[in-house]
Amino acid sequence: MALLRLASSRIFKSPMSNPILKYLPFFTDAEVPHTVAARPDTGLYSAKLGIWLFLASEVMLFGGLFSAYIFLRIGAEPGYWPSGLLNVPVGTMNTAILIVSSITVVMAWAALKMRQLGKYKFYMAITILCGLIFLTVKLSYEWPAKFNHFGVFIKKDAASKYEEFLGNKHLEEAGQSPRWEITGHLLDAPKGSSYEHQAQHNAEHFAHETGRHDAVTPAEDDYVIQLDAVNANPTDKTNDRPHFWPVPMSNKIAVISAKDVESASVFAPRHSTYFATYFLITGLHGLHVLGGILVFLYLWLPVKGGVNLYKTNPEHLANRVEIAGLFWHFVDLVWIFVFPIFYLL
Amino acid sequence: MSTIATADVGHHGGTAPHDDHHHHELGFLQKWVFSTDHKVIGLQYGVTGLAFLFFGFLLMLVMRWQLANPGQAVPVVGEALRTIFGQTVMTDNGALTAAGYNVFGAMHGTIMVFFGIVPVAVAGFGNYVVPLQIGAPDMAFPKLNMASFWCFFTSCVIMMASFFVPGSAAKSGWTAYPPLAGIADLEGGNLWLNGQTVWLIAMVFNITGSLLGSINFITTIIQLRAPGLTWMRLPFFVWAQFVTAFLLVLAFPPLEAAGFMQLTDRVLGTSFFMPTGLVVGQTVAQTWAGGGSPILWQHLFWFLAHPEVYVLILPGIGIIAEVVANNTRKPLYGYKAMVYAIFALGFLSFIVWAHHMYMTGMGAKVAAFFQVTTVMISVPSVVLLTALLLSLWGGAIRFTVPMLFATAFLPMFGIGGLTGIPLAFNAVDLFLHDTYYVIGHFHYVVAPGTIFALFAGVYHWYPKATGRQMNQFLGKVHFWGSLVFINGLFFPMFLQGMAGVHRRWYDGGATYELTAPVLHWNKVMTVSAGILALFQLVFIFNFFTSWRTGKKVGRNPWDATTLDWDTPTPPPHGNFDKPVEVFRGPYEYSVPGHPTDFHPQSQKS
Amino acid sequence: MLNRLMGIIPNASEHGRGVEHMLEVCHWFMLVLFIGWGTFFLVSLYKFNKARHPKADYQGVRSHGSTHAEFAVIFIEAALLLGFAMPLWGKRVVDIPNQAEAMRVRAVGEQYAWNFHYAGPDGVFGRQNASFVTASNPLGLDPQDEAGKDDVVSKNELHVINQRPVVLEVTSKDVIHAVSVPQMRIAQDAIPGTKVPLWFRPIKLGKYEIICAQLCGAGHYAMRSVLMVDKQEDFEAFQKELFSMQHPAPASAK
Amino acid sequence: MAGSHSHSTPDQTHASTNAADHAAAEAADIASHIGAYVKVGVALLVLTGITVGLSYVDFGSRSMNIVVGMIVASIKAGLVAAIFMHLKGEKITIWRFLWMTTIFAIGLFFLTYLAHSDPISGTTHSTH
Ligand code: HEA
Ligand code: HEA
Ligand code: CUA
Ligand SMILES: [Cu+2]
Repeated sequence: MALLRLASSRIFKSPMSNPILKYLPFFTDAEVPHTVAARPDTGLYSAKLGIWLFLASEVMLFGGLFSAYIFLRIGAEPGYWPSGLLNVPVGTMNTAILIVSSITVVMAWAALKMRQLGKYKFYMAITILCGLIFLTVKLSYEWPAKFNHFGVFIKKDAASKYEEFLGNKHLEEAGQSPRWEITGHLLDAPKGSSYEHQAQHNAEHFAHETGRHDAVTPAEDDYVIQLDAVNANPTDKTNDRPHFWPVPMSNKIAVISAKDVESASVFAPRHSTYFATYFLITGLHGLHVLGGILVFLYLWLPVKGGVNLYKTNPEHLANRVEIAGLFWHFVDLVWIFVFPIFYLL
Repeated sequence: MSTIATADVGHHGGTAPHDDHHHHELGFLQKWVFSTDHKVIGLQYGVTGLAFLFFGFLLMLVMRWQLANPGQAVPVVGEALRTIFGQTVMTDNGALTAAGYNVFGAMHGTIMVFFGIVPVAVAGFGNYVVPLQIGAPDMAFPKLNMASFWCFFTSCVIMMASFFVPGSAAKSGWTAYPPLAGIADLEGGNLWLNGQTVWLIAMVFNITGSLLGSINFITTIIQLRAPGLTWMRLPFFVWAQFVTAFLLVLAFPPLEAAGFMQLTDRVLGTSFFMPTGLVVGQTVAQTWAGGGSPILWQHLFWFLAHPEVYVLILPGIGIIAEVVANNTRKPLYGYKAMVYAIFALGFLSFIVWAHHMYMTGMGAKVAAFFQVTTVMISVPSVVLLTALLLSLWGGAIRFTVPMLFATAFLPMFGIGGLTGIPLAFNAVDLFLHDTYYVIGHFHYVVAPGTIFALFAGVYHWYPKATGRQMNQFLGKVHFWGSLVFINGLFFPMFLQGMAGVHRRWYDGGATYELTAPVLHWNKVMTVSAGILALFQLVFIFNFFTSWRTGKKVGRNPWDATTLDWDTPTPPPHGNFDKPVEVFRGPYEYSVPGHPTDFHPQSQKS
Repeated sequence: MLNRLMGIIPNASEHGRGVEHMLEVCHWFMLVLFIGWGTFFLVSLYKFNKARHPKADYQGVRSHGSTHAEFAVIFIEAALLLGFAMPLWGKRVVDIPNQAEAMRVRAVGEQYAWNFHYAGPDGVFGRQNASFVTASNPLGLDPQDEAGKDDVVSKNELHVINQRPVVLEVTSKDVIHAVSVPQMRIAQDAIPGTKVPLWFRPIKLGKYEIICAQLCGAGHYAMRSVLMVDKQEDFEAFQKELFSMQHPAPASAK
Repeated sequence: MAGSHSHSTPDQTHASTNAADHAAAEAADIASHIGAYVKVGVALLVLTGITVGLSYVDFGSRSMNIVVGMIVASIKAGLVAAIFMHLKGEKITIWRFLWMTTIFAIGLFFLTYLAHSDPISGTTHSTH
């Protein structure tokens, strides 16, 4: 509806009478107007409109994912939406890195606008670096750490057997939702499980660290887990709320019979709807970061469409940086929501 | 994003008068395959889409044979189909299997909607006509336009290839409801090479292509209108494309997100749409941890798919508006009201989606909300149709072939739209949901509705694109044959629906006793479909032969007013051979006191 | 009348009359619109054919009749909504008959059959757990549970008592199915993981067909069940027979 | 619709004026903004700290904490959008369709939530 208000009889000058358009060296005959200079009545050059439309569609894309998050979270039974499993300091650091890169990218654009090529290159380099650090942290630290963390959900009718690890009486008194999952490092897996190899590796490490060799049970259908602090001391009040600094793993071990287990998985997407949404959203976000980095690299390197464009048409380069920057800010903006909902709340 | 604004060097034409220094011929590949020219891309989309429409029709012919003659071998081509599609789909003696029926059904729906109508109506006509009608040399982002087509084309190749993966193509309906779609085709053990997974991948490409295209349309319409072409002087077709593009940009992404989710459910074992305690066969499905919601998919799917049905119809209405104005030789009645109506339609279409989910267990409040919005959306539709209808009054109607199709469109869409009304009330939908009444409802809007509009468009703009008229006699044969038999095909569906015949039945209802009294209609419908197909051959013949042999025409064979008729025929690269400027509204036909019965937008006085 | 003309399948439930009535009104409304618009359409085509009317009129229609017609459409649709649709639906989903009044039956879909689970004389459903599911125990009834000892499960055959309201608790084990009985004017998706009540009051003795109305796989088209609306005695006899089949000895083996 | 009317109108005259003058004026304008960019950046970093801090404060219930967290996040997002992405003072065209997008995104959230929270009475969900 709103667009109707644009209806007016303003007449603007034909593109060919526009001096900028007419004499740009690459603007040859079959070119489309308003690639660089703004159209007078909208005040926009086309790519800017284009990127905003693209971002609008991105809002709906992430909107779809976030609405799935909301739907699944409010539908989750108490005790089946984990919290406190992600590394908050690292997440905070990554958030800060993205924010810094957002500042530098806007500075890079401003530098270009003021025709300070050196500064532009400098700020852009930092931006790219920030992006790379963000991705590296994600891919080489955060995600792998999850893949080596294990959780078993206990069947409800077997939960009383594992009360010492779950502490549900205590939680009930504290007015908190119950806990059905026991997490930590898997030291022994039931025979035939796809986690056997991983368990063996962990058990060796555990033996090496503690000198204990009791982690592998002779029973064929047991999960043996080196417990996280919450399960090691479930009645400890300090464990009722998540910690900022991750609490080191205990040396306590839990032995869980496979028949008491409802589902067991590493912290991979299949673990729960929590990790499914976490990995899908951060994964898609990561892909956007990667895309942004590639575009920035292109704009930073001395290639035809990149820095070399400065010589012929600095304004065009500035526009490109603005467009890419808008995209980058959006990626930052998504992260601003991702961080609290997955890491903190 | 950074390359889209790059200069598109080295072609001739342009907003400037012809400049022969730059003139050089493009190679075949650059001109017809990797072209950035909106007209070529429009034709690429159009022809690909028409081919898919025809293919979707062929799939349906096999299904219709099966519905009328359950379990019998498909005549003539049965054996060949067996060889092509394999044993999941066809039995050894050449009859369709139950799984095969579901494959063809799912692919018919998918192909008709996403690979047929949208590519022809939105991308084909939109690409070809919109820049011409707004006086632009090309789309705002020519390279992005090419990328959009190749993204779409990739999705076509993937979707077609899916027929040949083990277990054949997707078989869970075009709606792909999980858990059925989530567990489908996984028995073979191959997570990636199976029908449903490949369907999802193809859809992701298709959606991406659509998004790129529609961003381009919106930008083009906002940025590249010729001097003097103010918003209320836009041809109605441009408005229709503008609103359509918005629907695509904003409604498609949630389905893309949902597509990713279903993909990870299938290949990574997540449980977005998998509830707790799923029992498949006699065992608990341990593959999924559970906790997900099948209904979530339906919300995300219909959030797109409802706006999508307006995506199917709005460009059609746009075409009809052009053809009606041109052939009644008078302005459209209530142009402004139509523009408001189409915006209202676009807006409302985002908040009615759950009328497809009335049977999923909705409480009173939610049901009331979606009923009210659904009923509200019929009002702008009535306004649009009524305006078109009133436009006929007082005209000097020329019954050209495009006009014949446009005239037939009105009552046909009327039947389709009116039968949407009972469906909107969920107490009634209780009875009609998933019956052939629904199938009848939407086929009336998409087949004798949209497809007729597309035919009207093809006959109308064919001379512009090729420089030649299509044969009018063959066109009339095509029209009358199609009109009669398409009604023979779809009208009995309402009767079957009222008698309780449900959709997606492999044997057309032979299992049930209650449907026995109406099963004879299956034969009538199938025969109609067969004859309808024969009449389409007339069209195909006409379409290809007229390219070489049709009557040659000049710039403006229909004495039309809009800018698309103001270019050389066919338009060169860059479109206009003179600077364009617009002085008046789009449909100044039979203006009192003007010497001719049409007054082009670009004519100063 | 219009419904009849279109071959509507006869109704056999109490609320079905309301549904049918509303559909009838809708169809009249549609017919009137179609004839009204259609007449105008045909007249225009005839009158304003180029041969007959060579010079078009720039102005066209001058009267505001269409605006009135459009408002009439809005008005009638609003009346249909408020007068019929919402009350009918409210009755379906809010005023569900209570335990005492209605018979409760669980309807559980699976590929490709319906299991109907009756609570037996005690009126309490036995506990279910997916891990007990076997071919002979399709619903995974817990053999230890006392409340389940008198339960019976019938496959593809639902018996109800004439004139007594029935609440079906509709769900599914695997994929989405849907219960649809056209003559009873009822339909409800059977969604795994969710149990949704669906109620009706049969008013005619007889045999009806239950259709699976949601694509559920290759066998979808043949996922047919039978609904028998019985007299009280017949219903009890049916229950007894099922019970003796499913619980052969006092302490059943499995 | 949006508060950007005032900014978009004067712009209409821009493009046809002398390009060099225009660029110079713009450069000066931009130089004056640099300080703001840095300030906003610092504010964002501080707000990040606050978000983290607040998540360890007990506001009575999990949902209350979520509300607080989302409010802070929205403020941050608003800053990024308004200043870094120049939405403050952006052209009316862009504002218009962003409003649309916002409405539809909220519609998607709200209506799916509503549908979830208002089932047929007596509906139950299976549990683990
Ligand atoms: C182009 C496509 C299109 C269009 C335009 C519409 C238009 C409408 N649709 Fe339809 N619909 C579909 C395509 C479409 N639909 C599809 C594909 C499905 C099924 C999907 C699936 O399940 O697979 C469906 C299903 C569907 C359902 C779900 C049914 C079910 O599954 O149980 C409902 C329910 O409310 C509905 C309602 C409506 C309504 C109220 C309109 C209204 O907008 C209609 C308004 C129009 C009018 C009221 C006509 C007015 C015209 C006149 C009065 C003029 C008459 C003229 C002459 C006589 C000359 N539709
Ligand atoms: C745009 C959408 C569209 C269109 C146009 C059609 C067109 C047709 N449809 Fe289809 N249909 C669907 C969308 C569409 N359908 C959907 C979404 C479903 C639900 C699927 C599901 O259950 O999941 C469905 C389901 C469906 C069913 C129900 C199947 C079932 O439930 O078991 C039937 C049954 O008869 C049917 C029949 C037909 C027929 C006979 C046509 C005919 O009208 C086709 C006529 C076609 C033409 C007249 C065009 C031919 C094209 C050319 C001639 C161009 C060639 C030119 C060149 C190559 C240059 N369709
Ligand atoms: Cu069960 Cu269809
Ligand atoms: Cu719809």
